[in-house]
Amino acid sequence: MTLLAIEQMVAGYGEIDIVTGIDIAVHEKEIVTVAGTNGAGKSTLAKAIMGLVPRCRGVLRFCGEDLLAMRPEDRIKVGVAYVPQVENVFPSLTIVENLQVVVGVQNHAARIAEMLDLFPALAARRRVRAEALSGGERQQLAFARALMTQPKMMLLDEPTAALSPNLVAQVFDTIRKLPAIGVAALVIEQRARQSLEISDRGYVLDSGKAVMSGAARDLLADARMADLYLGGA
Amino acid sequence: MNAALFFNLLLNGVIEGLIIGLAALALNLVFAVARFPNTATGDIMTVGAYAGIAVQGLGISSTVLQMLAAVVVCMALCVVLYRLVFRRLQGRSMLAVLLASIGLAFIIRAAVFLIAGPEQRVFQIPLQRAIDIGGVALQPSMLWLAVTAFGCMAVVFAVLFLTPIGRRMRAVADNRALARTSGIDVDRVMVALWLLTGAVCGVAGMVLGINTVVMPENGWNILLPAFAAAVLGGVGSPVGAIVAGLALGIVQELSTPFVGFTYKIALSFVALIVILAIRPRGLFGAAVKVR
Amino acid sequence: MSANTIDRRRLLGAAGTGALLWAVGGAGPARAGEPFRIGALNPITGAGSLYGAGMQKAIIFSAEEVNAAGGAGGRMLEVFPEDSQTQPDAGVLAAKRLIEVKKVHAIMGTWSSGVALAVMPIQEAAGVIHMTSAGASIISTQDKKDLVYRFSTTGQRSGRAIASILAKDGVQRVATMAFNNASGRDITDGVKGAWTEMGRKLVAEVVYEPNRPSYRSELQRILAGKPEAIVLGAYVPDTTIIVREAWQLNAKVKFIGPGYAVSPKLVESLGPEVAQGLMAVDYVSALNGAAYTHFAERYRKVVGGDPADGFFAACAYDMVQVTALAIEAAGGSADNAAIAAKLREVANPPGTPVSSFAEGKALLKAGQKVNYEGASGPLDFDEHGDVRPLFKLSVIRKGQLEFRQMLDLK
Amino acid sequence: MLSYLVAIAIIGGIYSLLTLGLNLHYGFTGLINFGHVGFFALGAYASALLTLAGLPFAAGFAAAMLIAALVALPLGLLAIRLRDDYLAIVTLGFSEIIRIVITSEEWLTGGVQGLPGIPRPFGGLGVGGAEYAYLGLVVALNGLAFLLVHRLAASPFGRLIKAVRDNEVALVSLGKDPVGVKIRVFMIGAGLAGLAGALYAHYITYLSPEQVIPLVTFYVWMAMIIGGTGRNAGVVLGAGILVLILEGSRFVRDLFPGVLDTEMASIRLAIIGLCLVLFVLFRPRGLIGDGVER
Repeated sequence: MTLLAIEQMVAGYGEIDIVTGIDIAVHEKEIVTVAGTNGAGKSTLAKAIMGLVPRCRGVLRFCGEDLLAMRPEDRIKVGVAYVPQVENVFPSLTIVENLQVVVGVQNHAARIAEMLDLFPALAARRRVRAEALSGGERQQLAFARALMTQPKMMLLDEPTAALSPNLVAQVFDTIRKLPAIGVAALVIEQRARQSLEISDRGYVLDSGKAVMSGAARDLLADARMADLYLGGA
Repeated sequence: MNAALFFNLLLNGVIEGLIIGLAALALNLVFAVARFPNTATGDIMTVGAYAGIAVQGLGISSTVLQMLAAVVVCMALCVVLYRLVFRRLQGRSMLAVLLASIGLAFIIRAAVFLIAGPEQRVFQIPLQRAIDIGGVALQPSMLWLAVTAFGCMAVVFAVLFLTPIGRRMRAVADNRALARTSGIDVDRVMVALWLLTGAVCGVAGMVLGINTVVMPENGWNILLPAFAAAVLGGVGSPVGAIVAGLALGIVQELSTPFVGFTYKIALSFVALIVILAIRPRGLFGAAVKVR
Repeated sequence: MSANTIDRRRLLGAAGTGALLWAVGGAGPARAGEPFRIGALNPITGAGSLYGAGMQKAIIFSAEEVNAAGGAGGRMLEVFPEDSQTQPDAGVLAAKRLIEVKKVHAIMGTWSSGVALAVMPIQEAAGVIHMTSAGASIISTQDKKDLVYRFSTTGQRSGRAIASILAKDGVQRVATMAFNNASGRDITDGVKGAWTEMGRKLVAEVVYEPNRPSYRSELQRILAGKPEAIVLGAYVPDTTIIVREAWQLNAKVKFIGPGYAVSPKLVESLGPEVAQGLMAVDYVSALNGAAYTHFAERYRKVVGGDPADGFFAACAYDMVQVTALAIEAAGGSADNAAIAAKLREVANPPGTPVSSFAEGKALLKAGQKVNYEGASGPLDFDEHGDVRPLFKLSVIRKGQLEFRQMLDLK
Repeated sequence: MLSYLVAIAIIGGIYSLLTLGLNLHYGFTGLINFGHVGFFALGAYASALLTLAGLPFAAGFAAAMLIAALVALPLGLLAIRLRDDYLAIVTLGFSEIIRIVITSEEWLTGGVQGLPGIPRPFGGLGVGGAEYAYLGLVVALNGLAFLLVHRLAASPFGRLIKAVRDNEVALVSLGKDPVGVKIRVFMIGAGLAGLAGALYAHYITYLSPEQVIPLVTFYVWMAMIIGGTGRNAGVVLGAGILVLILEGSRFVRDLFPGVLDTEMASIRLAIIGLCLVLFVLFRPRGLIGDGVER
């Protein structure tokens, strides 16, 4: 079943279109990578899906529902959760508060307990303010916060940016396990190779458009892809 | 400075400080969540005091009921201001909102002048004599002032830190976009914030009115020291607001034997400038990012 | 005067409906000369707004009376109201407009020293008469052309009056508390000056900044000097707070202040118990004079409220009356300087005391000398164009401001 | 009539100079200064005191600019370290400190009694002539300030200013010093306010602390918002509209005699407030501004 369906989406700020006509689909329990260089429009794509970009048109559906007609705060109710690239936790709230504050959760206490089980590092510091957490802990908290609503899909904007290499592996490991708990993931990543390695499918963005797409395997094998976007890593 | 004088000045500082602190508390809330110095705070307080006076004019002499009226009127006014102006300015620069709040302050004050006239009003509250303990004048009404101020602080603290809506307010204060994508209805949070702010303004206006006289410029006159206290107290800290208000009040009064009575009012600004020069985030300020 | 009741009622009606520009004669002959144009430059808004409207209305009804009596020297009076906003720059612009656009012959009723001083260079240059109730002493010496006349007195003199009352009452220990502005400081400076001349010292003095939530520290500083009396150079709001706090502090001390602060409004604010015994010193208003009685009656009708609050309105009323007398005495074709030169002649002794323009006009026509005794006082101008004021002392008893005595301060 | 218009034009010119200074602060560097009246007061008193002491007008004017600019230096150094909202409050507090010092230091400033009899230039030209000459001076100084700001904007220094405004981070990476640039602009803007103060002092001839209240700052902000930030012509237009609002009430009184009287001050205040709110809401670029808003 198709969760996210984006067709011919155009989005941007002010007079300028950053995303200039994109088609993307994410199916149930699927990991999809969106790769692309700096300035290709990756972050704008993510923000547009969440309704944080002033202008956005085209088709944007989730589970058949029109996201464009919804306010940002309503979009998570249809089953999409978002982890922004930076500032993805509430720094002055404690870990528990960061989880409590999420709206649309059936049984907060139980769900928080589940999350703390899932991320044991957080459990030990549940009363600590998020601003005191390490980069890795923050990322875990951000994941936990996003998972609170039991989303059908996680939208991850560069989840490994500014993390140390061993943490990067950890994050990808976490993402890889998502389908097992029934969650699809749309991963926006600059580390395209690593991301594609755990993905089912992928898209490559350039100047606001998807220039390549296909199964992750095929993309990894594509010579042009390797040249332009995968680099040596 | 002998001991009696010292304690008298200290107590006077506490009285002034609590009044300033209450106004700072109202400023602080908006400062933290809506992220601008709300210049209209003082004039909203004035409206509250006049609401209390109006209730008194109906023959109701209960201060509690008068204060209730002040609180309700200020809450309504704040929500109206939010709906009409501040909500439309979401996403605009801090300066834009600040300027709009100055404009609103002017409009509110003009309206108070036009409706109530320039003459002073007073709350008819039976006065009590101070109790003299070794030359130190203890004012029974001080107790009420302290109870009110700390009560207000406790309520605001409780709302912010112990209730879901308070948690959401803090979340919005931290990161509005993230709050929205966490499913928080920012508009409802802001309405709640303005209701809370209005309630504090109502209490602060009444407290100021009871301790002084009620005039159209009352609230405006207390705005600058309240700003100083709000900044020193640190954004988003109700305890900080009251404590900074108290600190400024006490420092100001204790300074009078040395700097005299005209320079004492410059002291809160000097303190503000000196402290910000050393700690650009304020005395109790958390690590709020420069936007 | 008594013959004019019908006219007066008609005129009152007109004033009540807000006819600000008044140039129509009542029962007199047609205009004989150019109208004498008066700029009523009053503090309608700003710090002086409590007085401005009353002053302006008094100028207007005073002019109406003159016109009803047939005008002065064959000239009708025309009033052009303006608002000084109690701000020097606004006052300057208003004065410019009055002088240049309205071509006024006199500016009447400036109230704050700032406005009066800022207007003076313009008005002196244009050769326009300027009548003021501002308090600053320097106004007297800045007036080089003898065109400026002051109908109230300096705060200093009020202070001296207060000092003399206290001395007469046998008070030894006196302290002062002043609102930090020119009027507040003037009063306490006057007290200090007079007290020092008597070879005494104030036991304490404090200058405070206004608009504070409390004046307790200031008060305790004063009370530490154990004064028998505290002289306030203050306004109603701060006096309310100070007296209330003094009562709470159990201070056994007399308060004495200017009449505009120790007023019925203050009593209303404090309640009779706390207000008991407060003393007010006021430049009056010649309470017993015919001019005052007449003025007070019209003031109640036109402005409303108690003329006891309206000393400055009484001054404003007198400004027009005495100017009209001077015009009458100088003749219809006299210029401003000639009219100004006649002011002392019609206002000071010798001469038959008169209480209105109408009364004086008849005597002047008969070739007699007159001495206008105004609503605001006997109105005798000294060499600076300042009047020697009358003061009254009132005391609050059982919630009423009771008149105690008049003081003629030399 | 003409002379009255000249007077209005002079006051308008003084506000225009103040607004030019503020525009330099905000429009060109983004520094939010709510203490503008403090610089105005410094300039006014400096020039008044020096000329009262017998120095020539030129010295007074120069000192007015200099002292305002010098005082702006430490304030600017503090300002650049602060968040916008704190800066607004600190500068507001600064102008209050200046006012309180003026109030308290009677030996120098006359305190609350004020400074009367401040000399007026062009006395030799007769009454009317002096007025026109003064207007000429105000216009000329406005023109010079206009040119100065214009030249600043066009100079390499000005491009630096623009760069500071648009992208501070990029500038730092280029090795330029945005702090130094901002401070210098802050000082120049303050100097213009000081000059406006001197012009005011010598025109009104009387100064008191009541004339240097924060309201003046708010007026100037309003002028800038109405006219539009970043563009000098907009600034002058805004100052003109401000004086029109302030002075226009006299004509309203003529049109509706007796109706408004004491309410006029409130109505004036409400109109200014309404202008601020409406322009911020619906016309943030002002009438002819460049619309840069941070």
